Amino acid sequence: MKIHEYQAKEIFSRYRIPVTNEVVCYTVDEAVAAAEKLGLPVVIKAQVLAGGRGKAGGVKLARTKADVPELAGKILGMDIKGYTVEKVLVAQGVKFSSEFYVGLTIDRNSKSVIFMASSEGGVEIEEVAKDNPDAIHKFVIDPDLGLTPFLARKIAFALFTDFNLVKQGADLFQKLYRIFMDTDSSLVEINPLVITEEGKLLALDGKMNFDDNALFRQSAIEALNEPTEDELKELDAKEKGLTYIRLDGSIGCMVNGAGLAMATLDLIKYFGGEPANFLDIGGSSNPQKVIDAMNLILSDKNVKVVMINIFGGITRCDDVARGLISALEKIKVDVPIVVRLSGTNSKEGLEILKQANLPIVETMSQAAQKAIELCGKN
Amino acid sequence: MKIHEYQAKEIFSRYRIPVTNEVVCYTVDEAVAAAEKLGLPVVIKAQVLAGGRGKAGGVKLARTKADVPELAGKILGMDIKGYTVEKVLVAQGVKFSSEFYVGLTIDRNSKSVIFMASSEGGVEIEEVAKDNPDAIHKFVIDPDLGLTPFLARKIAFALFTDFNLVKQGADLFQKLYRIFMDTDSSLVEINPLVITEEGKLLALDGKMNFDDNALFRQSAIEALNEPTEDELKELDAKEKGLTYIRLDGSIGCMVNGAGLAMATLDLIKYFGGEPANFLDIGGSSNPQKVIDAMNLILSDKNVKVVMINIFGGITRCDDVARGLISALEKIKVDVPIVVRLSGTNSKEGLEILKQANLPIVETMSQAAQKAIELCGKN
Amino acid sequence: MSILVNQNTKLLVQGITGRDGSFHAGKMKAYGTNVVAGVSPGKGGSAVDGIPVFNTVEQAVKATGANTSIIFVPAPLAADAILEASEAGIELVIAISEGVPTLDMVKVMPYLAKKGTKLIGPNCPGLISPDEALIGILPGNIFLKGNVGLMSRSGTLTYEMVYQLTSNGIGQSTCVGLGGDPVAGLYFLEILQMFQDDPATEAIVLIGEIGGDAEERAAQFIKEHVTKPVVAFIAGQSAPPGKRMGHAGAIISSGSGTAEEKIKAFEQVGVKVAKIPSEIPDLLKQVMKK
Amino acid sequence: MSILVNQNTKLLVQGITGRDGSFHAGKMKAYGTNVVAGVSPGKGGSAVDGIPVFNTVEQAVKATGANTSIIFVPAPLAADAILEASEAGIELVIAISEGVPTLDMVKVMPYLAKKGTKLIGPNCPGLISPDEALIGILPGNIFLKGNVGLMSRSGTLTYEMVYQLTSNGIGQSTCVGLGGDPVAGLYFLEILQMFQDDPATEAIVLIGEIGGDAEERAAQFIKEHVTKPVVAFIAGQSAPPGKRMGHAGAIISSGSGTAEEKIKAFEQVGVKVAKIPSEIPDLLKQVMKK
Repeated sequence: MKIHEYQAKEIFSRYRIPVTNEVVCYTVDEAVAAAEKLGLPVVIKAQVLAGGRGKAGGVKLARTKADVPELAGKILGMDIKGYTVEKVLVAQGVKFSSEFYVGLTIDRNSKSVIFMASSEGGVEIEEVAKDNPDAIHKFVIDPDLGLTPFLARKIAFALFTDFNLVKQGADLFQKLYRIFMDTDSSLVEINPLVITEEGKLLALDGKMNFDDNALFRQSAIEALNEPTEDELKELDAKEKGLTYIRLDGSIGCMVNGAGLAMATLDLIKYFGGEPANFLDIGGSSNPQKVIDAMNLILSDKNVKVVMINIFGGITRCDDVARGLISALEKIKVDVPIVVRLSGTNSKEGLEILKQANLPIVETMSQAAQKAIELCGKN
Repeated sequence: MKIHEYQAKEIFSRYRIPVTNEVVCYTVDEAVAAAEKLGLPVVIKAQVLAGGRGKAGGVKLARTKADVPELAGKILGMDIKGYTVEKVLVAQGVKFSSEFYVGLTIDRNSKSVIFMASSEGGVEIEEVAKDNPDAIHKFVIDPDLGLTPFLARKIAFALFTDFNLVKQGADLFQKLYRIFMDTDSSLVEINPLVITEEGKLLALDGKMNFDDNALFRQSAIEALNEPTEDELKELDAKEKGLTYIRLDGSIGCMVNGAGLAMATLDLIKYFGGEPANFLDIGGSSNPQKVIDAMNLILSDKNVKVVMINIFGGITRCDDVARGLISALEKIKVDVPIVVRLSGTNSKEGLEILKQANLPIVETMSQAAQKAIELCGKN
Repeated sequence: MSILVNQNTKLLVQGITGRDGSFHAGKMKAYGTNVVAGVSPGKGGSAVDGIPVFNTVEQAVKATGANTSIIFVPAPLAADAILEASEAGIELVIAISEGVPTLDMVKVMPYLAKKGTKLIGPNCPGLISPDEALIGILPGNIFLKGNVGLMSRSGTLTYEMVYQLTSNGIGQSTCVGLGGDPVAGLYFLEILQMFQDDPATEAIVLIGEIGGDAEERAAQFIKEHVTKPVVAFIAGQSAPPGKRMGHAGAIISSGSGTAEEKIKAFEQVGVKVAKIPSEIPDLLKQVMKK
Repeated sequence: MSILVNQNTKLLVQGITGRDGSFHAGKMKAYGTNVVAGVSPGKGGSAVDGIPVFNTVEQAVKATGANTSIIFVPAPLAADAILEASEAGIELVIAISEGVPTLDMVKVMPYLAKKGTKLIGPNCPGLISPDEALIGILPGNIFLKGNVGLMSRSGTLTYEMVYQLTSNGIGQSTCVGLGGDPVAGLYFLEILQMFQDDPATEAIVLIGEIGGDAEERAAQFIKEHVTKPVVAFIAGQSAPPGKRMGHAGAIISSGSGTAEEKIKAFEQVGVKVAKIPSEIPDLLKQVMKK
């Protein structure tokens, strides 16, 4: 789960990490009032749950009074990577010298939280990682110790020479770690972290992602969630035991198991088709699940054909076949369906499907090719 | 640092550990009002920072309305091991079935916090430890894990068979551990922990001691401190860099180092004397410290002789001797003094003392014997 | 021979009275796995499918000598169950539970290292040494005893692969489902080493996925430590960046951990990579002929 | 020979710019200890008594190869300083700082065990191998090189004892002040084993104190593992129950950890216990004649 910059910075503030004076605004009038209150110049920043908003023109500096309504008006309503900008953050313009990057995330290899710090802040950190990996200092945090004062100091010494900044940094980094742990984050970033004219560290921007698996114990964080329409669909699917992700193609997919579902999408692409979705229905033959899944697939008007790919493991193929038929009897499907059934009791399952006049194929590859063929005809 | 039962139970309550309904009372009138509010019977318990108040008659059950003022009157003002009872706890009488002991403390050997649990609650746990050590279950808590749910359950299964009690117990034990850690405790005990008629666990009594070294970060705990007159003297001494403990004898002692001070007291006892105090003046030759120390010793009117035992290590004996003389010039000491000085530059030191007409001896044993002799004369 | 689990495995089922725990305890027992005990706090003294149930892992280990444990408890309690197994001296823990908070696993790992406990999962289908022991939720009937070792980050894709192997007469020594969570137990490197050391394993199949750099590291490890032939498949070649495809592990972000990079890493160290799953049996036959 | 510290010791002083740190750094250097570096965050690049100062222990170790560290930082920061030394690969840490919260030490211990770092203290005077290295606040001039190993829970009492030994011509291999806190590093058992294994040590002096059961455990250990002669002294024989005598360790509660019990435990395993400190040299001479 992601939250907006302004929400991340509200959390930072609660932990006494210094952030810019700022106001979140939903209208141009609010932006004008905020600029009045904060004093010029102000930075107006689109609040959308997508990266690269700067490049998309979603961040602008308003120097004059006239700039504010003009720029706020431009940004509000703007589309950034499919997200409509519904609010902007109006932040006091700050004079600063250097820009740093600091971030915390999970490191799969050390199986620990890792602290990343770089003197090359203000740009996309992935670019730095690619072009100049040595410019990013990485510090593995021992889970039993947490971010100790000495390690926080060591990180700070890697960024700053002035001991006053080292002390501020060490303190700030420990707070950032506490935020990460307290909120079950998967990513916490400040980019850029700047040194103001007064020699103080300040978080100019903030980013936080959270571990979805831990939201059950993070109700305050969960309350910040603003799912998009697509995400609402995904969440709704999840409640029904389905994992659904909408894609851009026209071949609807229904598969049991995430890995197999991914491999199915790969196969469709491999043979030249375009999948309309990722959909994992998990491991049961419950007809209701199939109905829900089919409704979900068909809610996407781009879908021209549905490919069902089931591997029968613990759940036997004959049970799956019966579940499929019982489901398809209950809903109207006006696009062609290709079914591939394999695994435990697949012969019996295929026989059942054949009797119900469902188009069946033997292998995944055949299924993908057949689906693409049918898609072309539609 | 110790706190009263009612203070410990207030902390328990804050962590939602169930305790008896109770009111702390400073007068008989307050006790009567409390009993009225709580309903009879009530238990009236002396609140003093000493153990064994039950045996001393400081805990009584009031069954009738008339009992309350009578018993409260008896207990208030009572002397228990040198402590005057200034307040009582009036607690609702509770019907219960079994009594358990649970406690947390530091285990020197495992260098961890240890959880102790016993089905033989309600009596002094030290007695159980002596007579039936197997009746006390001990669980070492891994510092990296804390008291995990599974370990809390394991402890609870060791005490209870009813799973409902196991769940309550596991929850309560985890809270007790959090209290221990959050407050830098050195001891947390519930004795007895009882099962009420309704099948609920309830803390009937509570005890908490704290790590003095951690009080600097436990201001809320430190605020609960009610030092006795003797302890105030000790605290005052500590601020001057002295460790002072009043004892019952008549030979005042001034020693540098805790171990040497203990050995000095031992030696006095060994030769048949009675030390008036333990006093460690630490490792400096600062005359002011000697003055403070001497004033502290002489504030005890039982003192008939002062024995000074200094081992010169890093601080040289000649410096110590000069410090002593300079101090003794500034205060009037009307009891005899015996000085023993040994270690680095002891010859020079002794020479200085000799010139100042101070009675000196060569060894600790001689010093102790001389002090005892002078004491008998006084 | 095989790795990790075999006929000496004495299995404990944590969460045996739950829906999944009881169902799969029965399935595993029916397959022939030596299921010696179950744990379900408060249900001690009862039995599931003839398997005795205990209140704590410690009691179960003391009474039955269990050396391996499978975890079916709900995700919020899974980390604690893993710790309980480790503390009681269980040598190998397989955590099936899905949705375990990542930071719970981060906190668990150092303790397991300290106690020398091996972990597979969480969010994994388990593992099987065909005809010896099945520990997990895998469909036992699709496996065939043989000499190919298989490891995978995915569940049903593993079954699909195994089914194709078995259908082609290629048997397996041990098949391990590693799970797809960001912080997991044994992974490619450790399992590769075990297969390398296992006399019964002649070739290795590695089924990877987009996200992270486990495959790149596996490729490097193979180059340095593995002399047995390895073939691989990477799922998620077509996944759009930034989308999470079921497995928490399968996130592509900004050009790292893509299928393309992983395939390249393997090919550079001489590991053949199947373009589509159905190529695996043929690739295996090629490398095993040599 | 000697134990723990010798001429290969390369000492780092954490908190070297503080009052105690700078004073004792100079004293140690003057004694002949190889003091290679100091650490004081923010003072990196400066020097104390010709000893270079670094901002972090990691930098100091990298630059000087320090293998031993002495901690003079204030008590609230001492645990963190110990961890910093351990993380940077220091093998032996001597924590002089007094008043370290007990739970800080509880949290430090597992990390030291994991990293294999030895700790002495906190709240200890340090240790000395006469003529080789002095690490601590002990007065170097009272020690004499020889073949008696001494360990003690106390500070000045140790000096008193050593002074009596030296005055009687009895030299020391190594003298270790263990500190009196409830949770401390190396203690009687580990040091006993080291003295037992040290060819230069022929007899051992153990100076105990009331409180805890370290002396009882030492007695048991001597019975089972120590063949060299041991003599002992227990301070606090006259201490009233429940009183804390300077050392946090020295609390008697309810009849456990009394001097009487400790003395009995030693005498039962054949360790002679001095009634008063001045008996120690004679007892030593007796046992060493045999």
